[in-house]
Amino acid sequence: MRPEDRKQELIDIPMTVDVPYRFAAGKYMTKFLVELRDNGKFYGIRCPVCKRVQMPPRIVCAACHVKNTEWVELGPEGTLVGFTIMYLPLTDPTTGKPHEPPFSYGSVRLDGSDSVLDHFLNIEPEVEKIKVGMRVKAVLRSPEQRVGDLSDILYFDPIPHQ
Amino acid sequence: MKRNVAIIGGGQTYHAARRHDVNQVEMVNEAVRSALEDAKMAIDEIDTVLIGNMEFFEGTHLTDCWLVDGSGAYGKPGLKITTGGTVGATIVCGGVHHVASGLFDKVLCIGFEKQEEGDTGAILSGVAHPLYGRSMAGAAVGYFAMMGTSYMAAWGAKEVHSAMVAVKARQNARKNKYAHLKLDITVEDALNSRMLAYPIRMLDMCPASNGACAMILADEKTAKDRCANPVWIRAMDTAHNEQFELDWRDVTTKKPIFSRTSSARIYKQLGVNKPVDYFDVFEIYEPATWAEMVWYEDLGLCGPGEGFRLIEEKRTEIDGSIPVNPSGGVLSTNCIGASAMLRVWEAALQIRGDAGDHQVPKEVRRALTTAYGGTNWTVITALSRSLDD
Amino acid sequence: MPEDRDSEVFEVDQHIVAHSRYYAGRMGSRFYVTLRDEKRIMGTRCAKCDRVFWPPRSTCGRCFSQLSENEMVEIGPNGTVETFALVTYSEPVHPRQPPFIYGIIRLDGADTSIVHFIDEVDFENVAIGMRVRPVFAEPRHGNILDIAHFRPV
Amino acid sequence: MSERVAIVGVAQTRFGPKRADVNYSEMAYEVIAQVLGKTGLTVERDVDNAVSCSHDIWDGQTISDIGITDVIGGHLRNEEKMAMDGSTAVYYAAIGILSGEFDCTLVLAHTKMSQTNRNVVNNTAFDPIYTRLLGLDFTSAAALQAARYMHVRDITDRQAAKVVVKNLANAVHNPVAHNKGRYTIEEVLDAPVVAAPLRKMDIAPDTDGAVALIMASEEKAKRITSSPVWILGMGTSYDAHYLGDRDLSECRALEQAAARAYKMTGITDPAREIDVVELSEEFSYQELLWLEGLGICAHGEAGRLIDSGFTAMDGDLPVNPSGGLLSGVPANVAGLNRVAEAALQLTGDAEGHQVHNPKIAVAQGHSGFCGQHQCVIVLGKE
Repeated sequence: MRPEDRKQELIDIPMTVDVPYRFAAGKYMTKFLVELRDNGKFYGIRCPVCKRVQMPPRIVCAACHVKNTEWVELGPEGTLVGFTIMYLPLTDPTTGKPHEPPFSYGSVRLDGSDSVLDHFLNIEPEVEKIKVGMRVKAVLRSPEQRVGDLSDILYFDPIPHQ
Repeated sequence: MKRNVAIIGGGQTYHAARRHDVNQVEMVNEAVRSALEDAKMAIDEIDTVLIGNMEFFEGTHLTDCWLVDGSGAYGKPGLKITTGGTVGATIVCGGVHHVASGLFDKVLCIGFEKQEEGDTGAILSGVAHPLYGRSMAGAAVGYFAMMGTSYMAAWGAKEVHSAMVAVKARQNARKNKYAHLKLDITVEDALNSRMLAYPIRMLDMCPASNGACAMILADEKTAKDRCANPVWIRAMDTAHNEQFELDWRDVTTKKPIFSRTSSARIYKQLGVNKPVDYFDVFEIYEPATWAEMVWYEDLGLCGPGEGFRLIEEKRTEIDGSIPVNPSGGVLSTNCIGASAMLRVWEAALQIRGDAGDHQVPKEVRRALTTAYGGTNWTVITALSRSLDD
Repeated sequence: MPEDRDSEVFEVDQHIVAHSRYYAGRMGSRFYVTLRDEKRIMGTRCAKCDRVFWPPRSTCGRCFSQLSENEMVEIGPNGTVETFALVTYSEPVHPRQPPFIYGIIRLDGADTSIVHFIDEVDFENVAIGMRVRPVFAEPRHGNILDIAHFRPV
Repeated sequence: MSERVAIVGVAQTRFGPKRADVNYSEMAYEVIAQVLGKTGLTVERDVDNAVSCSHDIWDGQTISDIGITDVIGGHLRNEEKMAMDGSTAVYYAAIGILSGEFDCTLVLAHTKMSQTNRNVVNNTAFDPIYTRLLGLDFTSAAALQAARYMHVRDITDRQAAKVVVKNLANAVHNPVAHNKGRYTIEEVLDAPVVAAPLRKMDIAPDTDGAVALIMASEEKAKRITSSPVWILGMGTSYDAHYLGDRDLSECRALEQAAARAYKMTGITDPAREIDVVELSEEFSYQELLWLEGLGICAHGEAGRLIDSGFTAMDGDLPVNPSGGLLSGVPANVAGLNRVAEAALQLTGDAEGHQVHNPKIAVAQGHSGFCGQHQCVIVLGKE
């Protein structure tokens, strides 16, 4: 408050804005979500010019401004390229419930992909146990529980050294 | 640019976590009055009003329309632009274009955010694609946390370097009467603050602030007629980044990055070889400590992997050779829609010599500012005291 | 080409739910406290323009004068209907069930008007120029619904 | 304007009540690819700026131009979002080119009204302290404006209905329109009441779609096309926010915006000098009110104007030969669609709804309820 502030009842008006949406996934995201849901597979798409494989698949390669053309199956194994241990009870806006902290959270480059995916890591939330560069594998919900959302991935499991 | 454009006045609110004494219209009006007073100008003299904030952050659609009494836009031409966190600088950019076009001589630019009124969590998670990651969005803190782990792994920096950035920002803020977080803290305090997302602690992140910034831009003739100390906007460059590839957090990436691309373009435009020699002060948009060190490198203030050395060697302190964020920066004050404009206005104050207690103790002829927002977007602005500089 | 395939239409229902809290400011607070506690309606007078505004405001949009709480004056409570409309549809943001009537009402002593509900009268009997008075809600919470509606005098 | 800006290409989706097959990025790319194809330009080589137009709350996406950056060619380049009506995006893009900073700008507007509830969205545009809790939306606010305007200016229900009859009949010839047909005044008046005095047919329907156009500096434009459409004048203005502050029987902001645009163009007698008007009648009565605001006739004369046939397809000054917003144009896209339609008229590319050899066209768009912010663009062949 500024110094000149005086004692006065200051009125506030709480208000909840609740806007409903029905989002269409569109042609490219639909393929990704349906393959994940029905077949447990990850699909990216390759740019015909720079050959970059992008996930999620999308209509245009932003770097080349051309239409992406070639579907590529990716993963399910990948490499951890960044991580954090989350101590904040971040709310899942689609359920209204928080993800219970602390939890390990990371950025994974699926094999065959030039993109990364942020998701939960099934690793104890201790810094020493997580390393950039470690190999991980996606663990999915059982087929009947999958809905076509990234939450169909439960988390990434570390792959023990072979 | 067809006409030279100068900042001939500006102002800001006292930024704070709570401003229960004003509504949004009144808060914006504080900054507008302050800018008009600084420029010794009446609202009637303003030709057009441009305003921006984080759209829908406060749960209000078409805020420009609501705020007309406070912004002074009633009966005037004007518009609202939004580009996320960069918007304050985008508005300046739009203002520069308005003046340079020759259609307007005096343009009022406004950026604001009354963060306490909005639902930060809900709106920030809305940045994620609704069908790809919104259900588990790690928010900004998760993103910068990964940048931190990447930075430490790649360059051997330690958490203490982040703490040094945190301390510099808040100690500088103590010298800035408008700043929000004026904290007399030590490196130990920063290292002991609550962990949010490893390695980001409470003091490593920007706060949620309420505040507004307004600036008046003018053409060369008006500037010279009406202003004793105009600050010239010499170049601006915008680089947005694609939706899903947020490579900035991987500090070793070889991909073209928004920050390096944009600064390279602006340096080329101005013929800058060594930015640390060319510019006397920097005001950058650092939502988190690690981003400040990465900015040092991406702006070419040092080589790759050397950012943490700059802070270690105190080179970027107010009295260092490369002062960065003498105002306290975004780590001390983050009223999102105003944050990027505040960088430009603070740089202008340094050039004018009007920064008060946080004025850098050397001659300031040129300054560089950055913005940050969206999915790794920036607007970089170069300012000078003289058109000959 | 991918888009040439027959892909299913994939739609997902979501809500964006944002809990906002708006501060009325000093003048707005005085307005609402007076309305809530004393059932009186205040406006702000701009001396320079010689106009009385509703809603109260600390800047005159026309002449940009800064206005303070000292310039607040009581207006109404009675007023004159300037326009009205009958709403027949239902939305979650409506505080009333349709059909209901919105009106714009020029309160006595004010130069600008208030939007609110007109009730206790059939739509057919509402007319521009009609005199109305406010009916206050019980209990009152310090928001615009502290006026329940306006009704014919 | 000393140096000029031209529109060199236009593309529009077919408008429809719902596009479930695409997300908004893909819908936008349809028109972006189309306009680049028509002009033979590439983003990489030719386009140095992009302005998109939509709103976070409509898109259901915070910072919703995030979903546009890729398709508009904004990666590592300049891209901005106009969070207003699409007409203002044209205004802003033209200023960018006049500044000398940009040579060629891709302008886009998109909205999928079908994915949300327009009244819930628009309710959030009312100030939260004194108005929003009343539950107002743009339709109920417009009903208040319609009643006031019609009362003060003696406009009849039949005259407002004539706007619907005219525009939906015009739309029959417009390949992108989706709400069209030959109706009688009685059919319009028999439609169910939504917010009296507005009936269902008085209200622009929910629509999905996108429009893109490319604007260029004079030098660049002449290299791109032999038939550039020049922006001759532009103006914007804000009215007061609160409905009770405004004289709803007039549209002060539109008068100011038009005055600025006409002054820049050199228009002194709009009704004679303008050959075609595309305006944003979100509600039928607005076509009449906006015509008064545009100075096409005096206050209170718009009812007689439509009675006389002056604004008909074959009248002296055809208004909304495309069918206007009533024929189905998404919110936000509305003003860009007006500019695009005006440009198509000037280049003679308006197909079935082409008017005879127009030289000067005016496009109008507005943001906020009851037209609080207004934008007028004057376009010409010469």
